[in-house]
Amino acid sequence: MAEKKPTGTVLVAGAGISGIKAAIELAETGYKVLLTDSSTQVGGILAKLDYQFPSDHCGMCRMLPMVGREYSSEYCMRKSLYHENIEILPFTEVTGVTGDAGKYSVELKKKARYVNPEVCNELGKCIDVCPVEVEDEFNHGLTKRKAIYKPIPHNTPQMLLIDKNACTECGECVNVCSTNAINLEAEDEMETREVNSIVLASGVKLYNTKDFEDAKSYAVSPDVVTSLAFERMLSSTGTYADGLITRPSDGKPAKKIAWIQCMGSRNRRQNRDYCSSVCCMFALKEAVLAKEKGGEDVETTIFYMDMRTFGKGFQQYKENAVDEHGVKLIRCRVQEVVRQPDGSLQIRYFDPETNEFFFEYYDIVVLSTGQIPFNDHKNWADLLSAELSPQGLLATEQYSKVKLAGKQGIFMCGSLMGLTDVSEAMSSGIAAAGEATNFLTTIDVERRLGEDIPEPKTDNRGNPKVAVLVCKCGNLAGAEGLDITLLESELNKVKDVEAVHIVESMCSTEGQDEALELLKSSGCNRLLVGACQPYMYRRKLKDIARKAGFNSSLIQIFDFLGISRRGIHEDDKTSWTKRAIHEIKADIAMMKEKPALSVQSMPINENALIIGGGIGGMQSALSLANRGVPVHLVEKSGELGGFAGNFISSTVDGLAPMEMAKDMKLKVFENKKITVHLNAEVEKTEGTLGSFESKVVYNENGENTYLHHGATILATGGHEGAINEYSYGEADNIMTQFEFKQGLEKGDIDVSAAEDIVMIQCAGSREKGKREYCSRICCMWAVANALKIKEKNPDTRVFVLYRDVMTYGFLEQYYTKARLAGVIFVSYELDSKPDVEIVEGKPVVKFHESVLNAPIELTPDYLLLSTGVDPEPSNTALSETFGVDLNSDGFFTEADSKWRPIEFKKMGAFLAGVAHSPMPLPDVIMQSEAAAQKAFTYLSGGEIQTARITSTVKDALCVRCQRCVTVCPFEARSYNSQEDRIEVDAAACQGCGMCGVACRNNAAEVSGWTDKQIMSVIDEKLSDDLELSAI
Amino acid sequence: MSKYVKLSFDKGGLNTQLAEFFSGMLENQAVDALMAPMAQPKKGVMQTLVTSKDNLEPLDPFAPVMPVNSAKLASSLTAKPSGKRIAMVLRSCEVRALVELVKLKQANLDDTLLIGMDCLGRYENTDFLKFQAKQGTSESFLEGALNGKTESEGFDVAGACKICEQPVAPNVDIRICAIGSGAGSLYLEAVTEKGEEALSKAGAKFVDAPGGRDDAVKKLSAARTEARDALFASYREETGTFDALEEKLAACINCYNCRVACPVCYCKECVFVTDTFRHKGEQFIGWANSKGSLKMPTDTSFYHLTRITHIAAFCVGCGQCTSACPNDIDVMPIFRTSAAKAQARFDYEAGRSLDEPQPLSVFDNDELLEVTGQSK
Amino acid sequence: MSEFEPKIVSFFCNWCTYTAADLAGTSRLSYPPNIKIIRVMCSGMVDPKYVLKAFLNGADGVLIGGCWPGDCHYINGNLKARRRVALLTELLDQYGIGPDRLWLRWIAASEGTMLKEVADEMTEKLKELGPSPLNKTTTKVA
Amino acid sequence: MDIKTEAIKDLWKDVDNTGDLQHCFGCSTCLAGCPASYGDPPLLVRNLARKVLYGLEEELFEEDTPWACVSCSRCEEMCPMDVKPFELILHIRMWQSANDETRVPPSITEIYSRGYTQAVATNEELREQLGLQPLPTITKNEEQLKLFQEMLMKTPVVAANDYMFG
Repeated sequence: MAEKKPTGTVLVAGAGISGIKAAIELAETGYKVLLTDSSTQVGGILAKLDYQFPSDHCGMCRMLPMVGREYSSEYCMRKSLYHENIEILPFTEVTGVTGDAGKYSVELKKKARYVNPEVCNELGKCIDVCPVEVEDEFNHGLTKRKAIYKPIPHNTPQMLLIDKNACTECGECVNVCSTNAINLEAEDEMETREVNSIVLASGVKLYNTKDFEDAKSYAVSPDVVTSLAFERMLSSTGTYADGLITRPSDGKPAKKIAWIQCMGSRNRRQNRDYCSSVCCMFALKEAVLAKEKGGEDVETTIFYMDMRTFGKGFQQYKENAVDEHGVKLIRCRVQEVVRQPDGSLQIRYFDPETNEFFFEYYDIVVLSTGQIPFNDHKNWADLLSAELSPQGLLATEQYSKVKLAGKQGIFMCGSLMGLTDVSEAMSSGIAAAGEATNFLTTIDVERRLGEDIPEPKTDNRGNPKVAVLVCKCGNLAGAEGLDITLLESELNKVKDVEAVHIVESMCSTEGQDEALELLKSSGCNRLLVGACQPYMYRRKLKDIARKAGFNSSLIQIFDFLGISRRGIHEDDKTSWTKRAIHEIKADIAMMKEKPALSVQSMPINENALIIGGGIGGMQSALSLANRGVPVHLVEKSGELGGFAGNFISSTVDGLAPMEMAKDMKLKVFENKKITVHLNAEVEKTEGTLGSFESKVVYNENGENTYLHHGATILATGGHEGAINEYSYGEADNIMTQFEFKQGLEKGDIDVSAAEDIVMIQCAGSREKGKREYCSRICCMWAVANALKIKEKNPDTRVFVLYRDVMTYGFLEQYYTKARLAGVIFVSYELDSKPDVEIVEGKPVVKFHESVLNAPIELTPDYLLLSTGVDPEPSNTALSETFGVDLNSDGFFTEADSKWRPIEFKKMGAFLAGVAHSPMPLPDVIMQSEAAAQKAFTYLSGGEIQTARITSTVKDALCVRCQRCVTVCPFEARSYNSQEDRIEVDAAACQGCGMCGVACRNNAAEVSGWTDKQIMSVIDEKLSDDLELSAI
Repeated sequence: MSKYVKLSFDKGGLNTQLAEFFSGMLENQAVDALMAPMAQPKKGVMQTLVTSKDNLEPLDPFAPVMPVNSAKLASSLTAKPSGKRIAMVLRSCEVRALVELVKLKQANLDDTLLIGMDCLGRYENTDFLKFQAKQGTSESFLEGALNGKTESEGFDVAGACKICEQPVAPNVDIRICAIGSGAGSLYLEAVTEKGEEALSKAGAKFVDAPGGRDDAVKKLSAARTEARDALFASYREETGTFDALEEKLAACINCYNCRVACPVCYCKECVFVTDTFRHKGEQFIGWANSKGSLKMPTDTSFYHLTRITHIAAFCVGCGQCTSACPNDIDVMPIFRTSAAKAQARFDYEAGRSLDEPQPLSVFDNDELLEVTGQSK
Repeated sequence: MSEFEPKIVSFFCNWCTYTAADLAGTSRLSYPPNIKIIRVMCSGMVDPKYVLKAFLNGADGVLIGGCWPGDCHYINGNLKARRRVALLTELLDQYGIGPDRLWLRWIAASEGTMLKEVADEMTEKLKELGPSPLNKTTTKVA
Repeated sequence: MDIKTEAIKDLWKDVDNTGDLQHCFGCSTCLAGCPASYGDPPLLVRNLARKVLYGLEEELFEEDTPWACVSCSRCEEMCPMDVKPFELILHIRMWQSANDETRVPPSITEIYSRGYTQAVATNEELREQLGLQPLPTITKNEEQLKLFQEMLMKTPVVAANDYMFG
């Protein structure tokens, strides 16, 4: 024990979803995490969003660990998060950071809550008596709360606190509190902690209409709300009720709703020349939900400039919103909202389709508010003495979105990088965790997950002997009037209950020691602990129980203030006690039939297989190899580097892919851990997470070899799209953006004499039957080429014909730069695409000048087509080989578009970069880092511990009908035809029990959730009417 | 357009004709083996497997008896393929059950030649012995049955057969057509290419389709359908309440014969005989206590209701369950009525097609919205 | 004599509906104790056997609560539950237990109020319907 | 229109050389609330900017709408790209005048003929709806108008171009 290295510890500052994701990844990898958040609770913005685009559903829980379920909570994340390796500190600020690479000591300010969560029983009497009412920020002021309150309705524990600014110190709450949990004199506490690495995830401030001049002409009524506030109008924990969305001003149902985009963004005047990236999809989603939840008769209109649907599946989402749901889109930025005498909101707009002005009247106007200048970056920079970029953002290493420049072991993720959607928040969180583990492996710390106390051997055959341990928790028995004597006598009657022990207070160490002694001597093999707020010391209880020789799966914790208290009036003590007895009996019934379960450890082949030797593939390879993981890198061509690495010399935002690739290639070939297979393709793969066998075939000589690996990363990349439109190929001065760029660089193209150059965006893209997606990078390519042209010859007129300029985020500045250089951008709609014909060998371009509403004809010296990005054709074969899905566009389909963007449904297989969808280089690198991290989590341990609760096969009963295989949502079950039996991949199995129901005779069953158990619980539930008497 | 072969026979020549034909098949290696109902040395007729034409003499497919639903036999023959091509002579309900078993991976039709014989019903096993004792033959039965007369002194064909609307087997390669073939003759219909090939190998001469067969078949199934719906109606009437169901099942002793006989109850061991239902003494006491009194053996209704949920989608109405009950509980109507409802609800019909996925293995986001009646 | 109090065995999905029940509780929305909650990992984990067992052992109603289609933590467990409920309803109808005694409802984590509404509604409905015919039968069964 | 032949590439240099103009991304904010956009023909600042950028000299020269601007400078305040639309209008007015001393702003003939520049139909309707008096305009009073026109005749602009009046 003495010689043990310390476990690596990481501070994750910010508990929004990206911070949580980073924390979970680190925890799963075996590092301790300190997860702080300056706000009162965890969850960040997402805590307020019940639905997320593009699925319009919630799937937050899908970011919980899948293999390490054992060590983390398995319930809705809106409730709370628990992980044995994560210490969560809400309402805590990082006030100082000293030290350096690998040895930071952070100063934390735990802000006073004035309510001690460890004693508070959350019955909320204090809330009842509190005389102060203020706006509830969780619902953006749409509802009220007291000065003492519960920050998030779903949270358990609820972590009450007092808003000192509102509090009048009348002391009423203190008087009614039976547990002396309230201390109005409480003060902030400072604490210093040692950590080895830091992940910044403090998110972003959103534009708020109160504080900004430019909002004044819009925010003219309580019925003008921000997009986040509108989310609360769609939520049952907000103001949504009886299937109606209501006007804040008078509660009338809202039937006409408008969204105004770019509120606070894309504004040079206010020094905010950036786009907030997510607002367009956000508005589309809200418009669709408004119809779904408010009734199809709700009319929704979005006023926008460019509909920036650049992400995966976003384009289809927009089309669906317009075609299926009838969401109206109007390309016009309105100047003001005018409140009418009847309360309705007037908007006057110029309709580009008809070139006329219109007045419309709405019940609610939603302002799509974006991010605002980045004080957090400034603060962090000061705390960490890190450098800031010209835009005032924390400077990152070149090519990296998460690595802070010149700051060893410090990373960032999520919206701190600039507002991100869920999927990018996930990728960045994982990537940041990846960089952190990458760094931690270079210093002298250890990884550790799970039992510090060995699992005791429990005899399964022995008859159940149940010990019940009840904590009086002082107040429960006393003030709250839980009838412990009745409880004790009733439970003593229960069969197989050997002993019922009453302990004064389990929260205290004395109580815990007492409990340990009682249990050691109890001779029981099953344990039920009844207490209030057991979440607080769940870990402690489990340790005690283990020390006393109980198997972890045979310990049941019962919360007196949970289910037994639900629905019963506070003063109704009797039925509370009776219900408690009843529920405990049900829990005992469930536990009695349960066998002792233990975690299975699966051996893992430590090798990784990476397919695709582009920049993404190389990034993953290097990242893993640096952490000591042997990598096989398979590239079908004869060259590493891929499309970007071999052909793209520069990008408009100052990156040099070719140069970078050159440098990476060297590193790859130098690295002894990496085996490169060129001109090679994977023909066939078998196996599951931890043990795959793949057949690699070498195209040149037809030879082949078999590789064994524990995980696979698909990083197949993509290339410039093909085009058969706009007379491409009919004249040599019609070319793709890429061809032009090449020509310009090689000097084959000279623009010094060029009069006019026309560029057509979305050529063969974002159109039914063509590339039905936005390729994300073409607008930047156009801008880059345009600027090059202007630089070489300012007199050349450059016309960019676009549908929506997709310069999202901080790329907006390059769009502005291009306009300033005199580049003219002309929008066109799909129904009036530019027309190209060849006259005397030269292209003549006819298009409609949308602003002047007049036809224009040009004979440009060059016609450049932005043809988008195509996926690799080899994806199709690979999807077969690896049994992973491909979407209709030919890109791979991730396990979950929001919450598991880097993983495949098939365990042990991951995807990164353009294999996922077209994206700029920094995102490719970020995803590749994330994919490496996901693989590392599994590969690094030599073995993985699967959860206790997994499904099993009783071979003697099994008839191999394979219905269980069909219904398994995680592909965890398979039929082994050689050995003629059904097999379960314990790592993939999530214990959902689908197989158990599909199987008629319980040959398939989830251990811990057997029919026998559940049926005995049903008996228990129906056995008596104790509680009915009460009401 | 399927082709036909005509087999004419003089009185007493039915089985000889068929035997001759099948021996052709074996001889010319159209198949390697044949499973068909054959007379047993002493009495009775059972499915019998032969690999040589020399053992076809006792062949008697039209004997009005079905000791077991042969889908189960077909399953054991083919689940682990023998590598031999086997022809099987089956009744409609046997074929339909077999189709479900194939979908349940309990049988494999790759090396089989399915020969479906027109079925005019079968007697309960004991009744068949009486029938034989009274010199009843397949021919005499056919003759009567084709003229609508199946009952013999004191007994008639099984209840299930009376309401069987599918006397003609679907999804087969060859059909032995008795209905509408005219006295003294049978037709062999080549339904699939496989079937046609086999017939040709057996040296068959193809002729025109038997005139009037279609009408005859239609007429028969119409009559049967009518009878079926009448039974459903009256049965729903008399089991409208749970008490009524209880009464029907009052004599059940948990022998599980019905599930053993059931062709689509394919579990090795029923869940009701596994640990899950091995209760402890305390539990019995508990139930008795909360209910006032407890009928033993327990779980009888539970067993039957559960069985319905398990097989409702697959039940083909062969009636073996009733035949198997030692206490003469007529359970067939229970399963058939519920099956009819369930299969209708999922627009599924047991045995109809090999390609239709079984309900409860496929799911759709926007189906059955009426179940919750909720919209977002 | 006191009013008939139906017993409603309720299988709640661990992820959504059970959280909603928690929320209802912590929001101090009181709902009838007739709702006897059994936590299951997924509505798709509810075997038809459980529903039958509940009725045979004296439940007057059975309520299954799951995530909305698309929200299921296990991707499509709730859809599987829906098909089974459809099948069971036919059965309950056939044998006079009545289709209205088995409810499947989608209740998301944040829909604590809906949980209360459903609980009230179902309790009311069952009070109308009266005790389950299985509870009236003279010959007791299991 | 074939802008290739007509266009003067750097027209903007003559008209508005501040460099703000180029920032315009045609979002229509300047139009949406512009009082003069109610006029007939409407003042469409966004389009003027576009014509300058395209170098459509003649077209721009023909434009009378810049003179309809009522100088409320809302466009100036609300333009997200700080194009300074109001100043653009002044620039265009100056440019037009500079290129033709004899040019008489149509607003002046309008003032002469009816006493005010813009006839804004919607305003009339609105007043009616709100039950207000119709705008008291000089046109409704013969001799008042006469006096007014005589007075205008004395101003240099009108006097110098009397052929355009009366």
